[in-house]
Amino acid sequence: MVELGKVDQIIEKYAGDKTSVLAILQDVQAAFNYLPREAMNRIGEKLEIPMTQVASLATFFHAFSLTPRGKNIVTVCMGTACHVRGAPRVLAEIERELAVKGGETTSDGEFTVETVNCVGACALGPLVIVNGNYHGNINTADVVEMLHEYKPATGEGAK
Amino acid sequence: MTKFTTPAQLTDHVAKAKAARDPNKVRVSVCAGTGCKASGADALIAAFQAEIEARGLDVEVLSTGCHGFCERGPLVVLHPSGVLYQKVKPRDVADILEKTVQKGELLPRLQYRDESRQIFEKEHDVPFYKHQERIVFAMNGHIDPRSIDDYFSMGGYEALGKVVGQMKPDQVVEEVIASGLRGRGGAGFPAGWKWRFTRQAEGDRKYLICNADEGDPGAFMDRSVLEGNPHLVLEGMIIGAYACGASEGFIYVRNEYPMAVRHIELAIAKATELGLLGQHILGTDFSFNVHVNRGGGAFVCGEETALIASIEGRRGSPRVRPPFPAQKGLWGKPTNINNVETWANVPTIINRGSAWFAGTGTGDVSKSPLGGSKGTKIFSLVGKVNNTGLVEVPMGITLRKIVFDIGGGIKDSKKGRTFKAVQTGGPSGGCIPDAYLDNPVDFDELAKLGSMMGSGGMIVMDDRTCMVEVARYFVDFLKEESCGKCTPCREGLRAMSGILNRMVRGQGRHEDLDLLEDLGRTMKTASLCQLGQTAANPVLSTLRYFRHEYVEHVDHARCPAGQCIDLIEYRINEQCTGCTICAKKCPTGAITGQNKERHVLDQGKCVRCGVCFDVCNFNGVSILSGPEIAGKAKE
Amino acid sequence: MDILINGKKVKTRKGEHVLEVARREGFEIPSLCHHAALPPDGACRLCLVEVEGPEGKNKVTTACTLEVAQGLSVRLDTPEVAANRKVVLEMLLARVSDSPTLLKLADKYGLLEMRLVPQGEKCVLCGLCARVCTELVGAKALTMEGRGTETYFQPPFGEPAKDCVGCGSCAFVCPVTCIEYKKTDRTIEIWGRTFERLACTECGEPLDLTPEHRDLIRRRTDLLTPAEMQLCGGCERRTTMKTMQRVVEGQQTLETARR
Amino acid sequence: MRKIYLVLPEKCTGCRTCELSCAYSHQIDQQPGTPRIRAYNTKPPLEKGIPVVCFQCDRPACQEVCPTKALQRNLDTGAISIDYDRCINCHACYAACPFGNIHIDPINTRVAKCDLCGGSPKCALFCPTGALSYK
Repeated sequence: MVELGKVDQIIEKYAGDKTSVLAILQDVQAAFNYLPREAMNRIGEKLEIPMTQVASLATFFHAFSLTPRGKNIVTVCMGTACHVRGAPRVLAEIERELAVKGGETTSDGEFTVETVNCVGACALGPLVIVNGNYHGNINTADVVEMLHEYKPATGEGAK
Repeated sequence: MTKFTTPAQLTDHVAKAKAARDPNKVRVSVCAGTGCKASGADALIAAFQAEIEARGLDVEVLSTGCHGFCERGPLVVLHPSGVLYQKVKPRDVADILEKTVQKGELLPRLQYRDESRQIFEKEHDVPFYKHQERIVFAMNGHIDPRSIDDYFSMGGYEALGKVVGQMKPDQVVEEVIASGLRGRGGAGFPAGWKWRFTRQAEGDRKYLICNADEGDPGAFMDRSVLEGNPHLVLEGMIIGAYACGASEGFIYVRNEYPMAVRHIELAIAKATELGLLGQHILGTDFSFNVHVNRGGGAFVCGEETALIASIEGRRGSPRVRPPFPAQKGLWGKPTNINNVETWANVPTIINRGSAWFAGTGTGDVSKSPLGGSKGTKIFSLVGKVNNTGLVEVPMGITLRKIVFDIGGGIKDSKKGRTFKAVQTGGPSGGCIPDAYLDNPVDFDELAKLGSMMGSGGMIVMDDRTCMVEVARYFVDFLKEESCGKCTPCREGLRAMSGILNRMVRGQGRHEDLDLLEDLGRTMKTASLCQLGQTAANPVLSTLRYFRHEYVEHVDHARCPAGQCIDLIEYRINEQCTGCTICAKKCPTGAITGQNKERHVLDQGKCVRCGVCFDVCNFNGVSILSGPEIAGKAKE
Repeated sequence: MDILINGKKVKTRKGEHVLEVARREGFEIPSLCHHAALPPDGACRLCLVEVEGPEGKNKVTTACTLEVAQGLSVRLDTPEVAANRKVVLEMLLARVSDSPTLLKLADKYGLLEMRLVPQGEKCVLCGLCARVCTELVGAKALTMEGRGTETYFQPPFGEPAKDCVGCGSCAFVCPVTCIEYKKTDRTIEIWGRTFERLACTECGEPLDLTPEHRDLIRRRTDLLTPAEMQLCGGCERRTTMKTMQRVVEGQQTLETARR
Repeated sequence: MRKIYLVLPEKCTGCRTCELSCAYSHQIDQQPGTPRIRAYNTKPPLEKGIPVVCFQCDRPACQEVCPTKALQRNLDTGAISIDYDRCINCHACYAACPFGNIHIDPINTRVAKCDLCGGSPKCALFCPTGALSYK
């Protein structure tokens, strides 16, 4: 169940300003970890903007996810600096380790693997961000250990 | 502190704050930029604070913005001596305070050494910093970006006092025109002229936008400026608003830059509290408010009309220009857009004068506004270079100086890696080969080479970088980032991506080279916005300078750089000493062998991640490509 | 103000664009995304023309977005225009390979060889459907979603179009007729929705009107009373005829017949 | 002085020559279009008739509901005419006309209405009884 009260609070924060729709979507995404459909409908109604505008924005910006994401968000930077230093290999290793592809969530809902086109920490590449924590200069050999930190303490984890 | 109600009060206050800054005060400046934070700067700062208190020292810990040399972070600079320590850990703190601060002894283990192991003691002697000329970055490293008092003490808001107190808006515009400042965001349009257009445009309201949607992968100077010295950007904008007659400003910053958002919001709040922003600034009729908008992750929003659409709450599709934003911008009103670095240059131009600013750089802007490139430019020097980080250099410096003197040359040159190309201008820029290393770097010279300044990304590539793969990377990036509206950009990138992805798998055809050029030409000519018009640059420039690599791929299924994983094989050669490191690091267990015996690589298990090659210290791993392994590649 | 098209002097009004002027004068310029009732969008990039610049510095640009200006001189058929238009057409044909509209254009503009991999798409992404729906009809049922090569024109999230009124204008303006619009005796089917067709209250004949579209039309004017928009054209005319007959026969004055 | 299109129903015999001339003067692909005027026999055969044709209303509902401004009054003739370049075939005008004077052409399903033939209405020209005139 999506708590629409939370959505209303966010809309309230922007005083129902139509032009703040992008910021509202960002805050909703931060609150729910994705953009629930009900929340988007609510935003459309409250701001009195057509759903076409909401949908167009939500699908245009890559920061938005329309499906629920995992507990841990693993973001692999694919910026140029990271790329030339081996980011594709790091991504491949993470995908192998978690048995998902970029953009997907593990079946146990623990991890979502995403890519981003540069986070502006280019000197640290290849760079992986897990739940907002920066892991710089990662090579394929470090991946298992890095992910291990975030796996649930009990059980086999995400694999 | 109370609100300033006259320009004189502000000028007075800044003068006093400057005088009060004790140059001999012992300060420990710890870089707390995003790079150094990722390397553990927060814990380090806490350790310094605790240790200083425990020892009862009169030492100030400064948590500053980015120093630029992110590679070696966390960075610590001790003032007033200027001693630089790099890769500092909390466990080093006691030593630093006891030995260096209290006794004046140096700690060699924390000092910077170049490839030849030579030690450099002071920050300004380190080659990375020595050849730089810092205007925009002048204060980074000396102030806490969260403190307006620190900014005052370095002369901050002096320019604003001068502008509001002594200058007419037109004078400000003329001063910026005379300085020759060109936009640092990409196209290099003369900033002062844009201001003049906005000033002269008719409209009851006018807007200013600061473009901080730094979408170029590999560039992060705007982030560092905004994080490290937000008041500088803000002061530039307030001066711009005064000059253009704008009443409302917007800072469009990437949501991926949370610290930049926090710092600029803090700066806005403080400046508003002191009467430097808001209604009746410094007691005059001039009013200006600034809002922060967060971007949603779209490269195309760096294009000004797309950015405007995004602020208005619409998807970031560019629209046809003219009308230009200076005539019809945000909500149809005259709008002036400059990027972070451009705004950050403004206070210095006002303080030191246009003549001083124009003294640095190339060409002559007194006759034609596009006659030269003035001032400095920040580049983010990254890739296969020894010293990576942000460097601010005078316009007209050579590429060689940046890559070899500042960047310290190619990484792993001892292992035989050599310079191949430098990619400038972000995804829409081009790759420049070694033949042009001595060309000066400015807006026009880079364009002549088929690249561009862009926002200042500079990615160094070595002989192991495959140029076809680089082109494929940029095209795939742009294919995702294109807004999808116009045919040549969207379909051209799709077609190019298909061709290049085939090529790196060894399935390219010779005719593809002409086809790529054909597509590229039309994308350049017929696309709607700058993104599409420049999207073919990575392909066209690599085809121009590295055509032979393409030919190798299409004619022989060979990747000369040994990078395209479908075209290569790793083999362990006779130089293997059996040190076992590759076997330990191989993620798939493809390498087996006894200690001190030549190892064996199982091709069936190998995923060609290249770890063995990277970790081997004896050149015991070779990369094969082409006829030796053909048949396999041409599947 | 006069401009030159292929050297011919042509009268224009301020604010006009070269495409509309050229077409008015009988010149042919191909385009997919242009519609006379919409502002220029510059999406399809087919309407390329060459603008003569000083010192031979000519520039190829789109006619639909090119505003007329004093001294403007454009050419529609230079080698540069032809070459680039051919590549744009090739790109479009790679996207939608079986569109008669595109095949005809390919024929006309000399595109003989297809070098690109066919994508098997139906839509050329000209955007007319969504622009007509949003900017003209006002239903706001269609939009551009996604970005890059993953761009679609569709109802929000590709679901059945909640705000569609079934007017069918999108299907009508689509240059490659890729929007499925099905009319049966009782229904109109489009964008995953099935609309009921209103029936003439007199003779029962189905109208080209859905209740949703009727309500939208009502909002555009205060002229239409609830009693109106219920009859088919024939029954309306018969009513008109009868009213006229009463006037002619003196049973009713012209004044009372007038609404 | 602008000419006036005059309908005198009392002179109409319901011969439908007007329909024919209209259909042929509005050809589509060399086929006759739908007539934009209809003449009804009130006393068959051919004694009394009533022609029904667009009144070119002072405040036309068709024009007000048109979302594309495709319906505009021609200032020379006074007729409300359709600019087919602007028309998106939404049929709003057809739905809105209370008199049934917007027609739908079966050949191309486009809406059609009387445009006074741009200043020389063929119906008036061919009307044998003088029920329709333009002067």
